[in-house]
Amino acid sequence: MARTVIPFGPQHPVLPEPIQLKLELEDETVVGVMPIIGYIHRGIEKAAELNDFRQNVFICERICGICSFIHALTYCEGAEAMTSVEVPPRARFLRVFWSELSRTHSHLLWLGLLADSMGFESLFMQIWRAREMILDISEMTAGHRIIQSTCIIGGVRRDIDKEMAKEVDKRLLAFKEMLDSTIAPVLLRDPTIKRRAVGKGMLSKEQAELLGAVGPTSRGSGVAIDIRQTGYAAYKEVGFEPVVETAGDSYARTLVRAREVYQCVELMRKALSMMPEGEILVRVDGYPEGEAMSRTEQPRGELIYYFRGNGTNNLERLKIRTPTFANIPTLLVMLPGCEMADVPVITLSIDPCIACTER
Amino acid sequence: MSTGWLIGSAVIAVIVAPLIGGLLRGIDRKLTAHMQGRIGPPIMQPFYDVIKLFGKERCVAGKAQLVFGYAYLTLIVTAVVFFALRQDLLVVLFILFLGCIFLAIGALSVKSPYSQLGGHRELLQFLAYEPILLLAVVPIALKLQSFRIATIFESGQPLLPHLWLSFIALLIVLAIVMRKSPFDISSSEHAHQELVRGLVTEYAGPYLALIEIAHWYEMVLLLSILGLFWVVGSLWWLSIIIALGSWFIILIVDNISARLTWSWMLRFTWVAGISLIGSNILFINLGWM
Amino acid sequence: MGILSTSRMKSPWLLHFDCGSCNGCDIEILAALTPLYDIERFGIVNMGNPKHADVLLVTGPANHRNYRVLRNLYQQMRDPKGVIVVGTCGCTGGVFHNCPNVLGGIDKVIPVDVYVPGCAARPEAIIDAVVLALGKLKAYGK
Amino acid sequence: MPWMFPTIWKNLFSRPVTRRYPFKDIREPFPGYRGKIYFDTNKCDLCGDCARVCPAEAIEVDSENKQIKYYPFRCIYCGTCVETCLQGAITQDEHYSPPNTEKIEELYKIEA
Ligand code: SF4
Ligand code: SF4
Ligand code: SF4
Ligand code: SF4
Ligand code: SF4
Ligand code: SF4
Ligand code: SF4
Repeated sequence: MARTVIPFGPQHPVLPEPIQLKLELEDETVVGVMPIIGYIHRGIEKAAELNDFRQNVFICERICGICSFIHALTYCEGAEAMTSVEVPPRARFLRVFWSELSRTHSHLLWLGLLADSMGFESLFMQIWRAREMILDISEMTAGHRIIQSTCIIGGVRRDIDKEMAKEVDKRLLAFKEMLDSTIAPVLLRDPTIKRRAVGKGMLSKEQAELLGAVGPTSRGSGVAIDIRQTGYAAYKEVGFEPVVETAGDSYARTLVRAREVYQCVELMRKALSMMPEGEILVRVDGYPEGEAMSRTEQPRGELIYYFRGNGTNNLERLKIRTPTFANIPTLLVMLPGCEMADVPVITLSIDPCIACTER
Repeated sequence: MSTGWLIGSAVIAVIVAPLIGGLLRGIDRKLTAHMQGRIGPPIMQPFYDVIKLFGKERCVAGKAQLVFGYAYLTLIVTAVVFFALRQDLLVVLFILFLGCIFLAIGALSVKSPYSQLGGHRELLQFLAYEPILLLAVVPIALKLQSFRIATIFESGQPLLPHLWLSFIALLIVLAIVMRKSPFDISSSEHAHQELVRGLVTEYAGPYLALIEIAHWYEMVLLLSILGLFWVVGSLWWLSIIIALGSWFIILIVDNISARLTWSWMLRFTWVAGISLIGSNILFINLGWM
Repeated sequence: MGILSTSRMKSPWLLHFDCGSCNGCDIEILAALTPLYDIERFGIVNMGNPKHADVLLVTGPANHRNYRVLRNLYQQMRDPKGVIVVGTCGCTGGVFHNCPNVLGGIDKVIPVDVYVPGCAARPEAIIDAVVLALGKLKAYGK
Repeated sequence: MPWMFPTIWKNLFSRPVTRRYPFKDIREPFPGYRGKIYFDTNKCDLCGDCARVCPAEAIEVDSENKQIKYYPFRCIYCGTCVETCLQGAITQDEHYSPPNTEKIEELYKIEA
């Protein structure tokens, strides 16, 4: 067969988000990839200059619904730095809790989509069934399944009392039990999954560093970088070790995420048990002035917000750099030379998220 | 058996086969849903789908594709008729192959790259299972000295004890024809695949319904061939159980495995299929089976 | 009720298009397919192909780049067809109402049959909306 | 392959976990779910704070005609207005706002 160009997207069931990949194929081997973007651009950075800086929390949180809480957190951390607000300790621990809750549901979502892209429907269903347990916790603690909307400048909007913490703990244990019994064994051992993922989409440690990959994509190649190590929110007190795999293929990236789910559960339980008593929200007087940066670890990697304020209600500039933006170049290394059938798996393995990349 | 009776059974087969096929698809979806912890659609769902498709607005990508689509359906029905008339098994299979090739050519006749790749894959898939299917009937002939289905009915002894290796090879073929994991490479049942139901992307509305019905015929035909491995006069229900049992095994395998790539599929079906059937033939010749 | 309209009610195939949403509503649509909500109970299947679909589920506000894709998809769908907008931002622009690249609600581009408010809309609300949209499919041709 | 088998086999013979919405097994939202917004026309003093803080511009306070217009299809159900209103005139229900075939708006005539 001659060279064909397949438009992959912008509407395609394997990629829930609209991005177009123009795949150049020779027979079924991919020889070139050209991502075409912009389908989801809303102009949020500009909108953030038009709105009151407190309202921006709600926009930032809807840059993307999957790690929505972490976007809000990153925004708030920066805005708090600019307005010199000290967040009460209890709020910092609660922020860790909801961050990890987002991460858990994001990783599960991704593991499910991966199974689905491999045509493993029953595993997809089981993973999403387990994910509902996490969403229930989200609804119970934050009042919504997806958009937690609990983080605002100066602290958090909702508290988790003792009784609810106990209930959450119980649900987390049940969730872990379900992971152990039905999902982890399949992900770790199933030969068909391994056949589809092992050795596919290789990214060496050097390439990962050179291309500036972040998050699980880099950790799957043995680069032990996790922004949570900088100790924002209460991560310093809670403490953790980044999850690293060294193989550098799609399977290694899968394992990183699968192991991080366990890590998240531990972090959530720790955050709830170590949480001190006290205030959860302080008043914010004053307006953003000067410049600030804030960095957090999203499920997909490092998220950076840059702020510039001029002492008024509105920000002068808000710039967001998202993990997928840093990870897309790695696709250009991974895809050429692979089979058409492996394209979805490899593309998914960096967990591309267009919503926040294009904002 | 009288000719009149045979013709009657052929007519019944043509009418009943799609009903059975559709019903099996419905049960298939229900069982799959239950295995995944869901309720799933009603058992009559495939019929609703097909009737609805007939009520959709017509649209064709190309006249040629339509012709190929109709040819596919007609040939599959012919194969079913020949089977019901208890003709030569080889003839039935060749008509079936011809039908499948028309389906692939139909997909290749439109410009859409998805359809093209889907057609291409269908041909590859075809390459994977057709030789196995053909070879699998050879041991039958070796055993009975004839390819005629009527002979199998007359022989009065079950084939399965002698031919269980070929039977396993046929199970692989069945999985491919039912487009189940790990072999659903050209048109996955649940569209979540890189080709978006590649093979049938360009068929829409009533035409998609016809293709669906042809699939039902095809599945029932294959199940009947599997059933042939146990036809003993009074124990005829055992052959139905065997066919349904095989069908159930395929369902289970579908739910516990991921889709594999076509290159792997080709290798697997050839190596496994040929070695299974080859050893079967060998054993027959050695008089062990 | 004829057998055809019964079948239409029983077999709405979905096409999902993310028109610049934040993923919040998209994952709720996916969640509606999974065991706890299982909209396949109603014969609903998520088709990846506009030519096969009966109901278009759109999330997110239309923007200057993707509205053409949206219109194309809508035109490729065969009658009878329905459109459901899931989520506040697809209904009116919601929180993105003043973003410079946002056109506003989906109804500025294609006709919409059912609006689902909520940010993100719950799977229950999505089920309700499909039930409402079926009304239109049922009335087709009468 | 074999590692998925116990799960599907167990599922096959147990009751599906599906919540049979809208027929039965309807699960009520958890307390504190951020649902529909209601205004108390007796308490409101038309100060307009809620409209100012709303990130989606879903509230219009018209102090001249003494009315509040609320757009459920613009609202993102964040609950900020509820927290802001000093009179406690806004409440948030635990049930989501229902889908509709047209984008209705709600008009509240303020009595005070
Ligand atoms: S950032 Fe987006 S909205 Fe702003 S000018 Fe550029 S394209 Fe337009
Ligand atoms: S932000 Fe832009 S200008 Fe600055 S280093 Fe990066 S690419 Fe260069
Ligand atoms: S990284 Fe992905 S999931 Fe997270 S906010 Fe961005 S688009 Fe959403
Ligand atoms: S910064 Fe680069 S990407 Fe952005 S508008 Fe300028 S040239 Fe284009
Ligand atoms: S309605 Fe809200 S949750 Fe849904 S896509 Fe829009 S912003 Fe995201
Ligand atoms: S509802 Fe409350 S905040 Fe809004 S105008 Fe009335 S009193 Fe003011
Ligand atoms: S809940 Fe939020 S979006 Fe809705 S009216 Fe209140 S402030 Fe506005």
